[in-house]
Amino acid sequence: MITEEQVLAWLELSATVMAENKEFLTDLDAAIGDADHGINMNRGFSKVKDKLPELAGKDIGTILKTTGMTLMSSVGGASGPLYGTVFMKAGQALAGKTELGSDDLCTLFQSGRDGIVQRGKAVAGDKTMFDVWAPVVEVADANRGLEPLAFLEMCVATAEEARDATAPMQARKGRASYLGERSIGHIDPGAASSTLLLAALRDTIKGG
Amino acid sequence: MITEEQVLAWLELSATVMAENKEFLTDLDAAIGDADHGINMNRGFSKVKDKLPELAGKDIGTILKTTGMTLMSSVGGASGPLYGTVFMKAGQALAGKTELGSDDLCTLFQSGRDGIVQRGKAVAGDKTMFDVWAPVVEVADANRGLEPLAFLEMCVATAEEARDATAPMQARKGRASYLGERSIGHIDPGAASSTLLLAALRDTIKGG
Amino acid sequence: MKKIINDVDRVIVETLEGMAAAHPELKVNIDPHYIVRAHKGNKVAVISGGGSGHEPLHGGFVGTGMLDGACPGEMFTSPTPDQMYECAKVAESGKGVLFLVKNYTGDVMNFETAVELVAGENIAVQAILVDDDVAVKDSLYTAGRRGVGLTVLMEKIVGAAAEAGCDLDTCASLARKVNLNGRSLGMALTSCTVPAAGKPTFQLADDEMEIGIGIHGEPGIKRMPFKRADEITEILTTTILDDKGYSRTLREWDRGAGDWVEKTLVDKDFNEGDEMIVLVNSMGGTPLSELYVVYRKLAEICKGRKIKIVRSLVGPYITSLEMQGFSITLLKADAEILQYWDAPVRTPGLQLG
Amino acid sequence: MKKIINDVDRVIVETLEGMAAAHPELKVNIDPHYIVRAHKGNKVAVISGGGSGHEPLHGGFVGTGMLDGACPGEMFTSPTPDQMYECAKVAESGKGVLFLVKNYTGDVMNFETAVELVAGENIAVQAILVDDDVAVKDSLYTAGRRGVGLTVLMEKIVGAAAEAGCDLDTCASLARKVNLNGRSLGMALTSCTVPAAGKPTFQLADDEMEIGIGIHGEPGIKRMPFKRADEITEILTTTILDDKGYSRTLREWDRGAGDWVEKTLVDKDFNEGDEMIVLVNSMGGTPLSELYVVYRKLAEICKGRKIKIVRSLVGPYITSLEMQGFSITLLKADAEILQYWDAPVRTPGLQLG
Ligand SMILES: Nc1ncnc2c1ncn2[C@@H]1O[C@H](COP(=O)(O)OP(=O)(O)O)[C@@H](O)[C@H]1O
Ligand SMILES: Nc1ncnc2c1ncn2[C@@H]1O[C@H](COP(=O)(O)OP(=O)(O)O)[C@@H](O)[C@H]1O
Ligand SMILES: [Mg+2]
Ligand SMILES: [Mg+2]
Ligand SMILES: [Mg+2]
Ligand SMILES: [Mg+2]
Repeated sequence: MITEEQVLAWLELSATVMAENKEFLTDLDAAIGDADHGINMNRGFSKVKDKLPELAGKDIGTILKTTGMTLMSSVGGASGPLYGTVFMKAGQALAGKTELGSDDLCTLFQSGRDGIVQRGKAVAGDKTMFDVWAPVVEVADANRGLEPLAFLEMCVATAEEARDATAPMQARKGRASYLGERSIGHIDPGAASSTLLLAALRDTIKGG
Repeated sequence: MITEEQVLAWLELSATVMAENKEFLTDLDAAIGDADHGINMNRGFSKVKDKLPELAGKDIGTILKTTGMTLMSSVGGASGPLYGTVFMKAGQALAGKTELGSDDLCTLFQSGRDGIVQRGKAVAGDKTMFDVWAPVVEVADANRGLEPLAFLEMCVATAEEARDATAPMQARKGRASYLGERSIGHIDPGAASSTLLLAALRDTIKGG
Repeated sequence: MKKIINDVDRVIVETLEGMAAAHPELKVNIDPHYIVRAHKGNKVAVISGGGSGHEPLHGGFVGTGMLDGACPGEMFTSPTPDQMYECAKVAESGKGVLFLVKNYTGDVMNFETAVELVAGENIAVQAILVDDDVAVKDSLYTAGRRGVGLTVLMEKIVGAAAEAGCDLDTCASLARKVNLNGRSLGMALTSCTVPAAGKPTFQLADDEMEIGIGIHGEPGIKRMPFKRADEITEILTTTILDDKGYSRTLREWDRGAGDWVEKTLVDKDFNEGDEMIVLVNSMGGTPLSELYVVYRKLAEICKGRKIKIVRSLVGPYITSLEMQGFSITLLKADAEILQYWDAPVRTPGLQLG
Repeated sequence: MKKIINDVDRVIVETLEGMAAAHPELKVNIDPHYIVRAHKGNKVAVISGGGSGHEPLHGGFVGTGMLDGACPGEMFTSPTPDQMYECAKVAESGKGVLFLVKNYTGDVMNFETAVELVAGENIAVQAILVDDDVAVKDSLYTAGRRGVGLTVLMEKIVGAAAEAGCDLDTCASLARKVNLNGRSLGMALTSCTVPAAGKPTFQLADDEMEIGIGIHGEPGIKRMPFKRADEITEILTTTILDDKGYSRTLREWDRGAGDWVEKTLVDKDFNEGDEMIVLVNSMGGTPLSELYVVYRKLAEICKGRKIKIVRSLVGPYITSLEMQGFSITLLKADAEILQYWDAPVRTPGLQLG
């Protein structure tokens, strides 16, 4: 089971990962967007990190909801409302929880994906973060029986594949859609940041 | 003796020379000024060239005065009023002449130099076109006895030396003066264009 | 990267602090970022916002006859709903709030959340989108046309209407009309550099230009060999004039139902005899002299097409930092639009009348 | 070189043609180049001019409350006496002509010739120099201080006085007073490119800046490692504030004698308690946001020195094509200067009040 401390550790690690990948994500966004995705994610998660001390001891639902609200009011751009909604919806769905099993992670991913659809109206193949969340939800659903770490290893592997699979797509949503065919050949920045978040969760559990 | 046709030929050759040296003079001006001297001289002398047909048959004084007025109203910057005055004063001094001997050339140079002083108040060593005109006037004065071509060869040699001697000077007049010590080490653009004008006169006489 | 800044993370705060110092007629709030008039009017509050880096848009357009509030986001990044909410609460005076929103995924999503928050306080609120960039051809396979130069004209005209005492619905209708009657297209000679990114967003060779750029330093729709001003102006102007029947489905807020409704709206065509308000806009690094070279050709083309330019604006109004390039906006004007265009405006970034 | 132009030799003509098309309130003459108001006033004609490339200066400042005429020269090159003469003849209405001249060898020599020509027609005429650039230390071993940012403020203030009906001598005295009470200093991050030259006038490395530049793309007085905005602003502001007792001998026209007289004039010191009008000016390519970062620090320094900024202007007003950089101008204001500063002005490049 994943504890409330591990959730906090995940968010802390996410902040580190976003800082480390600020340039990587920004470069992806420079190719087909406006060169700010890494900057946005880093700004948001460093605000989340600032909030973590006061979240210690709170239930996981509250932690995720607060994270969502923090992202909503600090990231801006397209990814702010999207990730904000992901975490707020997940927080609502996991309200009161103090530990998470693989089933709960399924719930987390599902409500996150649904939040993305509700806000962004993305469908498969639009070349957005949805193209990572959708297959992850499917694989997660099919592997509810696994232990959290093994379960997460599967999810991350799926996410990485899905992230890379956004490269050949032509964007139909967000800023990259303006580029038409010129968006082909580049990984979607939001798909990349979503994969980083999942990998950070996996690494948190792996680490202890 | 230098004929009225040769004076016209000189002005025509000067236009060619200024066109050919547009970049050279502009580069000199870029180093210690505002990168326009070649452009200015070329603009002015191409206007003078346009005027030449209607000057055929006029006396040399009129030709030089018209040249001065044309330069005055087309060159602009510092060199416009300076060269404008040079030619207008020379035209006044040589009013009615239809051919020029070495004595007349002395008069031309002297009135040109005096025009520069009147307008620009330059003194020796200020690093301006005056630093070419002043020694040329002296050498010309001392060699009144020579044939025009030999006389001009001496004048041009003096001008070339005087032009190069502006390089080590620190500018005290015009735009280059703002640079203070940084003006040292560069030839003065106006000194260079003045030398080109003299050389064009020599080449005209040499050519026929 | 050389920029006149102190710290890439403080550029926006320090810009706001500078604006506050220079303009006592504005009230600049730092946390969260928003700008309102120091003396609020008893009128519909017209509020806009968007990423920073487009100055004078939007903050420079707060003042009599134009905006009541502006919400600057991070550089080229939509502001967040909390800013918009706070700004609206401070600026509104019981006559309702009108958000003017440039059509970008991020801006739309954040402003929609703000509308919901403001409506939750029982304040009458509406959000009208501006999507005028004809570089984007369809709205089916893209996020739809971007909001670019027309935003300036919309803020001026709708701001004047609100100043004149028009109610929320009238202001919203006018904004919608301006949007359906205006089109823009832009081009770039160079990219700009986002401070936090530290290097140019894209690279253009010495003989290349980019047509159909947005305003966020993003690449455009077509890279071309660099051409003479007249040819570039001809490409932009004829593309704008010939653009027909763009249709899109946008969401507007239904105050009665307290929910979003979809509206399908179609642009009005430009025709012979039309009267136009024109904006020739610098992307930041293009000098005024070059804008006039463009205007010259634009006026010639319009004349040839029997289109009458009745008002014009030439200068840097909606920029992309130091990007070199320009955009052209044409807005078909009727009596109502002209009346509000001619009304006086006093803001740091635009004074007319 | 990428510029939005057609032909390096036609940039200025086409800019003028564009201005003519965009501004029916101006009368633009092409041969020779000058710009006057379409409807001339019955007042002292205030005329300025200088090299092109500084837009909106000077042509953009022709209009009610500012200039009556402007003479644009070639790029960064003084205009010629015939232009000034023609412009004066068209603009004057029997109340005399005041030329406002930036102190550069070329401008001074050409305007002096113009004064002589205009005086020859029995028109009352005067020329007042503006030489405010504290980068130039002495007038003995140089051509004297250059006319830079203060020119904008002088044209505004003297233009307002002329509009209010002041006579030629009063306008000239006011111009002289503005000049002795104002100082400027500028800096550049990049050079600009003169179209006909085709390449940047100077080169600055990625970690270098130039302090004390003029407005013609010429190098400055000092090359330095590139610094933060606050440090640059501090260097410029304190150099301006601490500058004392600059003295120079200038020529003015003696109408009685019909000849030039020399006047030795000394700048007024800046002191605690002074009230200032401030201009933070972009050299063309520096975005407005960065100017506000500068303004923020400038306001802080002035506050610390007990100097009160009473009015300010922030934006691109006297530029060097697309050069990146900025300049700061401080003008000590008294009641007369403030009165005319606050008077309304309506020109393409400046509208206030
Ligand atoms: N309509 C949408 N639905 C889902 N995801 C989207 C949508 N639009 C954009 N995105 C995601 O947002 C990412 C861009 O985020 P970011 O660069 O931070 O914002 P912006 O595009 O406003 O600059 C894209 O890479 C994409 O994954
Ligand atoms: N006061 C002066 N007296 C004599 N010559 C001068 C003076 N000032 C400038 N010059 C000459 O003018 C030249 C510069 O001319 P030009 O570049 O065409 O004009 P500007 O300096 O106005 O750009 C200098 O190289 C110098 O020879
Ligand atoms: Mg982005
Ligand atoms: Mg020069
Ligand atoms: Mg963005
Ligand atoms: Mg010059």
